[in-house]
Amino acid sequence: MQHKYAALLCIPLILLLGCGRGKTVVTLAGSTAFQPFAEKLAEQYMSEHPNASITVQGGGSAVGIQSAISGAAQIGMADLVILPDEARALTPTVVARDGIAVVVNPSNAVSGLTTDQVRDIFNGKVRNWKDLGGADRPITVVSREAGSGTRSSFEQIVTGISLTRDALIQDSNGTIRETVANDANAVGYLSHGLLNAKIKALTVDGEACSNETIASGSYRLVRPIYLLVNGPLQGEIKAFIEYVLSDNGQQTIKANGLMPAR
Amino acid sequence: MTLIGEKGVRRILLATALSAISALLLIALFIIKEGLPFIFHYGLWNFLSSSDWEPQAGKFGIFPMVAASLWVTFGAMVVGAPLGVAGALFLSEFAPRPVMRVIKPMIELLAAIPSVVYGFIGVMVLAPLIRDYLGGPGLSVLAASIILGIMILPTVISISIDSIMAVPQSYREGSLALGATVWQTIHMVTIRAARSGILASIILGMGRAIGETMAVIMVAGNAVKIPHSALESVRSLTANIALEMSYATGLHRQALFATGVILFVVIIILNSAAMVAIRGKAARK
Amino acid sequence: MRIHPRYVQYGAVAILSGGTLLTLAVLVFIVVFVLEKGLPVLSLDFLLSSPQDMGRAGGIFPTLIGTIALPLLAILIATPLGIGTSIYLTEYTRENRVTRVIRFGTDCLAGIPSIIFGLFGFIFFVTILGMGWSILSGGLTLAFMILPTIIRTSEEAIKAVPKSYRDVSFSLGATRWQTVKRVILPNALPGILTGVMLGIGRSIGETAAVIFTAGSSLRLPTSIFDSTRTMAVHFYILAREGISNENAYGTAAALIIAVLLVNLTAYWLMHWFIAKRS
Amino acid sequence: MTAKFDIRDLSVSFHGKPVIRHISLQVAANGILGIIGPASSGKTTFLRVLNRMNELEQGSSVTGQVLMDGNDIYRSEVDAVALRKSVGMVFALPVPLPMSIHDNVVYGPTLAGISDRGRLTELTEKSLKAAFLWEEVKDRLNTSGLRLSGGQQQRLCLARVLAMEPGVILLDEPCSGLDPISTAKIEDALTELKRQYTIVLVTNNTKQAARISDETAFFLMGELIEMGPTNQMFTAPRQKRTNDYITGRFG
Repeated sequence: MQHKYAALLCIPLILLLGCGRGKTVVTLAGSTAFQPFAEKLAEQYMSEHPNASITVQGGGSAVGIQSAISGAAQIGMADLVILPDEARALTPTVVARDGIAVVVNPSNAVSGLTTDQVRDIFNGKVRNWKDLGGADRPITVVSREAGSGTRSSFEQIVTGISLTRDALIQDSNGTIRETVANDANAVGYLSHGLLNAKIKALTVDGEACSNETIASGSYRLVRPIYLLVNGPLQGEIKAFIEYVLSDNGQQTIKANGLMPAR
Repeated sequence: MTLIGEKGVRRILLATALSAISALLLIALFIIKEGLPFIFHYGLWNFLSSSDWEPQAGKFGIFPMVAASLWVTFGAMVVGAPLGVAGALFLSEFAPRPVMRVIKPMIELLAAIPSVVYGFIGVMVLAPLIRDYLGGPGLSVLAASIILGIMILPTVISISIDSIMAVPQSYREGSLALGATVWQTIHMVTIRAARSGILASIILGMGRAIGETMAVIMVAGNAVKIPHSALESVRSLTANIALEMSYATGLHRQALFATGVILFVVIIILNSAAMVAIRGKAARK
Repeated sequence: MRIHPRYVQYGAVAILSGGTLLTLAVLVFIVVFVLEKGLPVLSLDFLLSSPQDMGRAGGIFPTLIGTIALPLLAILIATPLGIGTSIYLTEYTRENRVTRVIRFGTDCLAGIPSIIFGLFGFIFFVTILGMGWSILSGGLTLAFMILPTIIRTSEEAIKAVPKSYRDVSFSLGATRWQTVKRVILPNALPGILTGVMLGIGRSIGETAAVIFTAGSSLRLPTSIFDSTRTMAVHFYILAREGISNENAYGTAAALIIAVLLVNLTAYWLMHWFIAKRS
Repeated sequence: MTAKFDIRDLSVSFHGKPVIRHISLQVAANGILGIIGPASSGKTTFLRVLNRMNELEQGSSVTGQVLMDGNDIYRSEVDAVALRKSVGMVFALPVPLPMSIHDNVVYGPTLAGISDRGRLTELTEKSLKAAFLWEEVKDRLNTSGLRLSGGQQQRLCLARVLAMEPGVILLDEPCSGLDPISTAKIEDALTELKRQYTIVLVTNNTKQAARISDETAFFLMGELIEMGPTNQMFTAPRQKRTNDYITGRFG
């Protein structure tokens, strides 16, 4: 109790003096697709290096790039197929690759699509599941927001997509998953690492989305994940990135559903 | 206070009184600084009137979002304002005092439930109901209006009760003594006397509705289009910013800040209109 | 034909009570829905242990600290400013251009969406002032956000103090400040407290502005320069990303109970204060 | 008798609308001046001029001179707050502040910086006795002032003024809401008090003025119609309008 009061009294003092920032911490920010992996990796890294302090923030790839440039974070996380011009000043390291799965509700009878069918669905040309061999129900298209790394990767690989105006928009892989899991008519796409029993991944051109097909290159929807650092790699930052690329780190990435970079 | 003196107190209070306006100016400055260059670059009319929002293709039209924000806010007012004012009147004028004393703080409590909880219940309970019984994707104008309408209830009820209770008892007694029924007294005397407080509560509620972000993202579905029915999915201005800010860079990011500028202007216009309404009514009294 | 006033009244009462019941039913439903799913998860252990696996397992202790620290800081900053403003507006000045500008500014600030506060806080506190994602950035942003609520409710409360009290106080040789301190503030206190409570409520429940300014780190903050995650943000992330609905409901239930306790305490304090005075 | 107040050519207006026009009169020390007149004849405004309470209203302006003990209280260097400490006021409706009886009485003295408990206790007793209230409340000084009856409340208000030990007491229709017994108690108190204080009593009850005031002034439409010793005013008024008012033809 005494301590709490003391701490309360200190607040204005700290405000006045503007001091009190403790040891330097390494902050990662950016891609929501990689955030869970980064948190796990940070946890493991800190248990091996008790003096290190690593914080992980989400925010999305753009926030990752911007925070790395401005210094708000030491490491930016981005999952874009093509990095934007602003990111040119940053040192990129590919730490993982990620498959993008096309998913529907488990109650849906459809189990596979061709790339052309995927394109037609997301363009709003095919509007009913019965045209694809399913029940007579309208298709609810669910997509990511403009600027999302997953969406731009998806659209760049499928090509020719001009998203239908009727598409619901969700702002993370997890929310896509929840929306599809809650709506029997929905179709969406998300990071391969986040597949679970609440949703069903469709085959694309006959290839299932799995570790093997992604590794072998037979599954087409795959994009890289970058860690971005302003300036050369050094100190704690370098050590952490090396840890991510080490066998241990890559094993963690693999065990949780992403494909290792090496 | 003898140390500081009456003049010093006045100066300190003036300084605090300027805090709100300086906060506003600071916020306006930074949002406008980030957003205005885009509006000049893209053209205000293009930005406002175009229905094409395809940031990757360099098309930034926010007309659907402006329409969506207005529709959803209007819907929330239709749901929330009558219920809230009715609740406040019933609790303050008809319910026994002890009952009101228990219920009012409970309702205020509900203002503190995070909007994301309301949003989540909207997704889990309301959207499936709408999808199954009325059709459409469920995540829709209707769902957003109902959830927002519920969210503003505590604000509307609590502040309305306060202003109704502040009406001197003698007004009511004066009216009742002239042979008016309780209801006539309420709608001819009490409501009139408490009008500015009730209006203020509705305006605060409206502010909350138009500015709500997370709950709307969760239940409105965020499709970029002008809705033709209440069952269709829409994206509000706030949702547009929050959804895309995380991945936006360059011109796209500026366009989102410009969306913020527009939101800012819409809110200032709404506020001014509301203030004129209040003042007009007060002047007629 | 004119309907007898008595029947009009019956109709009015029926509509009003129906509306009230509907309102209460909806609000009760929400609370019961959350508590029913959340209470089984909730335990002292859940509150006081650290989360594991991003909150999929373990407790919510760091978010509990975040949920206390952020609103507390916001209230400590916003309450003096808010009460000062309302005193200035009601007692120290007459209606003129300055008060109209201040009032207009306050109303506009009240209408600004939390997402804009979030954007602003991110640019100004986090980036330009270099505070990073921290309790300090978040608290300052929230303070800006709840300031108008406190100003408005305090102003209403102060206006409701009878003019005759002021007359008496002045006639007994009180200065303005003495009148404010000895007569107006004590009488306006319950109303002001309502405003502060609404402010606490709003800052506890805020998500958008907090994510952008205080971040969403799940680690236990050790100073106000550390990033933190509030229970509301934790709930959002758990529920939306489908990490753990169970723990999400547990967090929401904890949040509702926390709010209940805060309100009850304030209510009790207020009554104690009133009882002491009379 | 010397003059406590010397008012010369006083005019008051609110937002340019005149409320008091060119009034000149003198208020004798240690006596009761009764001011009578119909509603909105400027009586209350006149009273509020004497302790500068009118300044608290928006848009008021005062011309002319108000000398108290020979000094103009409207000169800029005169502190209105200090002035009000020596010119106490009792309002038409009893307004106990929402605090205990004791705290009500010592409100003025503590504002003036008196904090010695013994002194405050002594002041409380003395003032309550002077207001003829002590016997009724001496056992419950810590209960809220709001719990007293209307007449008791008004005497509490009087005691509150007396506790400041002012030179002048202004009373604005202090008995308008009270029953005859309460009124009588207040009148008794005032009759006692005039030995020490200068009292200005605004009343719409002409009989009350006749009973207790030494001099009486008749206001009408913001003008002073007539002023003189009470006996003469009520038996042989010089003006017809005064006579009409006193005998109840209008007002």
